[in-house]
Amino acid sequence: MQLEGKKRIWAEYQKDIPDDHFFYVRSCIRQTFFAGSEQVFLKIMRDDLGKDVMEDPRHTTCTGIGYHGDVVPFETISTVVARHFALATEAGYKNIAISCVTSFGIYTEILETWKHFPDLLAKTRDNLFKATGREFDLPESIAHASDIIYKFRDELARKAKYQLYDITTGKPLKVVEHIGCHYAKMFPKHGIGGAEFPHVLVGMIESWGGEVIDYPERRHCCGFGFRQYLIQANRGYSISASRKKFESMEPYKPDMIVANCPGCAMFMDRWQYTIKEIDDVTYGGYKTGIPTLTYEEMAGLVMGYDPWEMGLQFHNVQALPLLRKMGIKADPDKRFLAKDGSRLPEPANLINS
Amino acid sequence: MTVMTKHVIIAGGGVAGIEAAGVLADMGHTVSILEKEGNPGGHVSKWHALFPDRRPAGEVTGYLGKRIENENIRFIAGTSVEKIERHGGGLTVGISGGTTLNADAVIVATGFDLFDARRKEEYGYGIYDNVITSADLEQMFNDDRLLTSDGRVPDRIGFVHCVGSRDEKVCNEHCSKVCCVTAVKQAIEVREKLPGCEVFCFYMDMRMFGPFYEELYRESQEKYNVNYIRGKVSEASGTMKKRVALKVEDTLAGRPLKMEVDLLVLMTGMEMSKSGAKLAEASGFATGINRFLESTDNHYGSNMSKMKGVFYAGTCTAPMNITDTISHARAAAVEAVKYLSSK
Amino acid sequence: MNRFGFHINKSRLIDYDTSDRKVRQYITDREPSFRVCFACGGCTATCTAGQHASFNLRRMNTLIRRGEIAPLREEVSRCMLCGKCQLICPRGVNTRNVVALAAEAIMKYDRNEL
Amino acid sequence: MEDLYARLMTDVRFEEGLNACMNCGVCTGICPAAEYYNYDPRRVVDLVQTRDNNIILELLKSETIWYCGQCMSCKTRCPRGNTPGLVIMALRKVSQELGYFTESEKGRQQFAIKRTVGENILKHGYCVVSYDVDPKSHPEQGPAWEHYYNHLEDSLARVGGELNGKEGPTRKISDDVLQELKNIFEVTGGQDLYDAIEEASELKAAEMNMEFKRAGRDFEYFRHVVTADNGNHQVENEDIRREEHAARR
Repeated sequence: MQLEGKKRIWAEYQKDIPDDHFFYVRSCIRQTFFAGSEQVFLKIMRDDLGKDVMEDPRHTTCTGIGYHGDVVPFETISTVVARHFALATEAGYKNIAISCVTSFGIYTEILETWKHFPDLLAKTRDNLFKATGREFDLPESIAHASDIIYKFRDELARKAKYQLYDITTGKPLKVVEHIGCHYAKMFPKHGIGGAEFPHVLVGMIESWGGEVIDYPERRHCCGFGFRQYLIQANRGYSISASRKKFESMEPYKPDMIVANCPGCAMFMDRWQYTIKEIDDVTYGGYKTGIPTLTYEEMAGLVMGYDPWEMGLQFHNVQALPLLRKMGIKADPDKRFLAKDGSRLPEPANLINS
Repeated sequence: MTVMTKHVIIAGGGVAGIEAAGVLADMGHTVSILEKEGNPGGHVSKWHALFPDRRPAGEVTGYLGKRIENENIRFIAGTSVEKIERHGGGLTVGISGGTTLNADAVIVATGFDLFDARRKEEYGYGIYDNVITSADLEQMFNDDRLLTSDGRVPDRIGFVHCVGSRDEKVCNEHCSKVCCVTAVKQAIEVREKLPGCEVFCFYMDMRMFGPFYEELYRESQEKYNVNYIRGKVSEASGTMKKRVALKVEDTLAGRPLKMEVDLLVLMTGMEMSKSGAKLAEASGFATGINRFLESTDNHYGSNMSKMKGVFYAGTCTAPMNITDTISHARAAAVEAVKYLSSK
Repeated sequence: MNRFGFHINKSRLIDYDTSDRKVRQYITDREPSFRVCFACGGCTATCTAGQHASFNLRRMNTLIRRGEIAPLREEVSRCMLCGKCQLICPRGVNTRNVVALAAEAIMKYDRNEL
Repeated sequence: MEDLYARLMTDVRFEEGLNACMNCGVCTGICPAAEYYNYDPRRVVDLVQTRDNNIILELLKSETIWYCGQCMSCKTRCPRGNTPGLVIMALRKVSQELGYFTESEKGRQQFAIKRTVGENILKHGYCVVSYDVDPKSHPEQGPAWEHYYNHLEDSLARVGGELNGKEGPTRKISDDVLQELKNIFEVTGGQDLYDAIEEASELKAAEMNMEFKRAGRDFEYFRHVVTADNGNHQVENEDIRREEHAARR
């Protein structure tokens, strides 16, 4: 592989990400399954980088899963997103930071559509006013939250406590990066690095000392497929797509998978468990599963946040061996605690526990 | 009849430029060929063999070499035409370096550029070692070294048609015409050199437009067992063993197909040359939506520009094979002579 | 059904790296004209069996070339060997013989004789 | 018959998603659905571009249009600038508006998506909420989720959240806000689509002699649409299968 070729592409697809003052919108899937990730993103932004991130508790889902599950019309989701723009406008914010990749794709699709069909923008303004009495300015920028961490990756690297580095072997960790399909496949110019060789996670991994694996199924979808997961009878589609990826990445012996899309991170963790149950197959160099992290969790580890306060224990593939490699001391007994600090029973059948 | 000697400048010293110069010189005119590269011949000088008869490309470059050995032709290498302007009865030609020359007529023969395959990012040219272009393969034939980047004799080679052609994603909606038959020719050459190597062409339509092209296509199947899969390759990835993994739909089977190859050859198409585009912009020449020069009429004015005394020859107007380029250049020369004698 | 209520799906991909091209080889060795088919579909358009059943010779030829033989077993039995396709084939493929050979090859394949 | 093509053309996604297809197959080559279902997005676009209303009607009633997972990988590479995924979205919308979705097993599943994700949006302000992902109906979520779910408050507190809190992850969305969402759904046709799905599903349940309730998820028709799998979705040649099926009867 020739790195120069990739660098040329990366240089072509850069976008302006604002320096400060973000209006943050949460993700259905991320706040449900990786609530700790959203929290650590805010901590890194506010405490480590000193940025102003506004969160208005009145914001909601963008309805994206409903939209791509085909029960929510385009006119409806446009208006829900317009309501978020209205909240940002009211609070004086012009930069939207989006937790979810599906939402990011939708925001982009809506803004692009309004660009080409101004009458639909007018209609949406009308609808929003009728429904809520709210009005809005178009945002000056929208960024996926991973774009923002990417922008500050070198600053974070300078402040980092740990590296993506195996202290037991002295070699960089081998990381599989997985980009959510809706990050750049629909609008390549809105993704850092474009659709074919996205740089958003590669940049973080390399800045923080890791080595990226480029494997044949790198660009394949995790298999969420909206209705293909939401409905039990369809889940064979979803798990099969993830399995295809695991089989393709396995020979490269990755130390971990990292994703910028909450759905992908969730599925690539969950399906490893289900495949083990159905087919008795585990992936990973030593048949121990491949820990699958959100990019916030990866950033949090590097910045020295407590893995259990980020929720790493709530993954089916436990990250203990990974933490040992990185030299992070984390007490496995403190993973599952109640509010009062007492130990809760450890779930059975976790991988790598 | 006495011929009044006139000075004609030709922008470009490839097939079209040289042939037009040859015709004009034969008729007694003084011709200056301005070629931006160091040598005459254009793209064909880098090619190994030509379709459909697979004669050595050297025979055509040899012919072109002889054609410019004419006392009426001055070949000026390393110089490009930047701008053409009409002043009264004549033309002034701005050339690289800032000098201007006068001419009675100008033939634009700035040719084409091969599509930069790196722009089709999904095929990984310039990233994955064993993804090459059709031009790279000709070079391998010239060097008589048909090996992968890591020195293996390939067991399987794939050819991807329409790379940079018929593709709005790279702003080229046109067909480049010659790539289909080039792929057939190259596939046969591979099979001759490496009888153990399987060859696959991934195509959307087989556009065998010239004499003996369809016959060559049939021969490639019948005699050389070349395989054809109807489907545009969706994606190429590097594998651990430095092979190239392909995803494509076999549209005739109606199912997705996956295959690894040792070498992937991208059939890069023709684009308006960058130098030609610059010249067109500076001189106010019209270009079509395909960005090639737009002549005054598609059917009976394909050599004619809107600027009096300026004529077009060859692939600066559209993708063409060598046969058609030579005919088109001769026609441009005839139009120029007609113009000069009427002055 | 397992406790999850779904199965891991089988792939419908034609995986050319693992597919078995013995049937193709058998036919090509005995009927070299098989190679020159360019998938115009003339055979399928004129096919008598194709009027009444979903028999598609053009597609069957493609599948044989790719080494996809599973669908072949059903397909070959549908042809009535009337030979109309051969009259129409612009490349002169002996289509009738191709079908006969395909039936023969699949039989041998199933008996491990290929 | 209504001009279905004209109706599709009123959807901006259809207008954007369909230019002239040249059947190159670049979409199918990377389509995750094409690998696991008898599905070929190229063919869907080719059928739609015939503008033949009978063909479009067949599609609206078919299983085919429900196989796509909307990853939108098809948009990146189409050399003619089509997006089969957007064409599918437009077809699905019309199929639901006109009630044809209940004609196919995969289409009938829309009812369950409406009753889960659809209702979560208006009830909780999010498509997915932690307390609704019951490990019993989601065994594939595995032991980590089961633990999280069973100790929701403890687990959330551990990562800095509060269940039904005032702010942060999985906060309670206030009634005012939910009212705004409901208004938006009323004004923009979202509620109409929900109603169309309900109405056609109730009719279908009656036709299939299945128990149906106007709320909740604990009844036969809901369970049926979530779990039913006739096993034909991967079959190589649907036509052959249909024919055989008829012959056996």
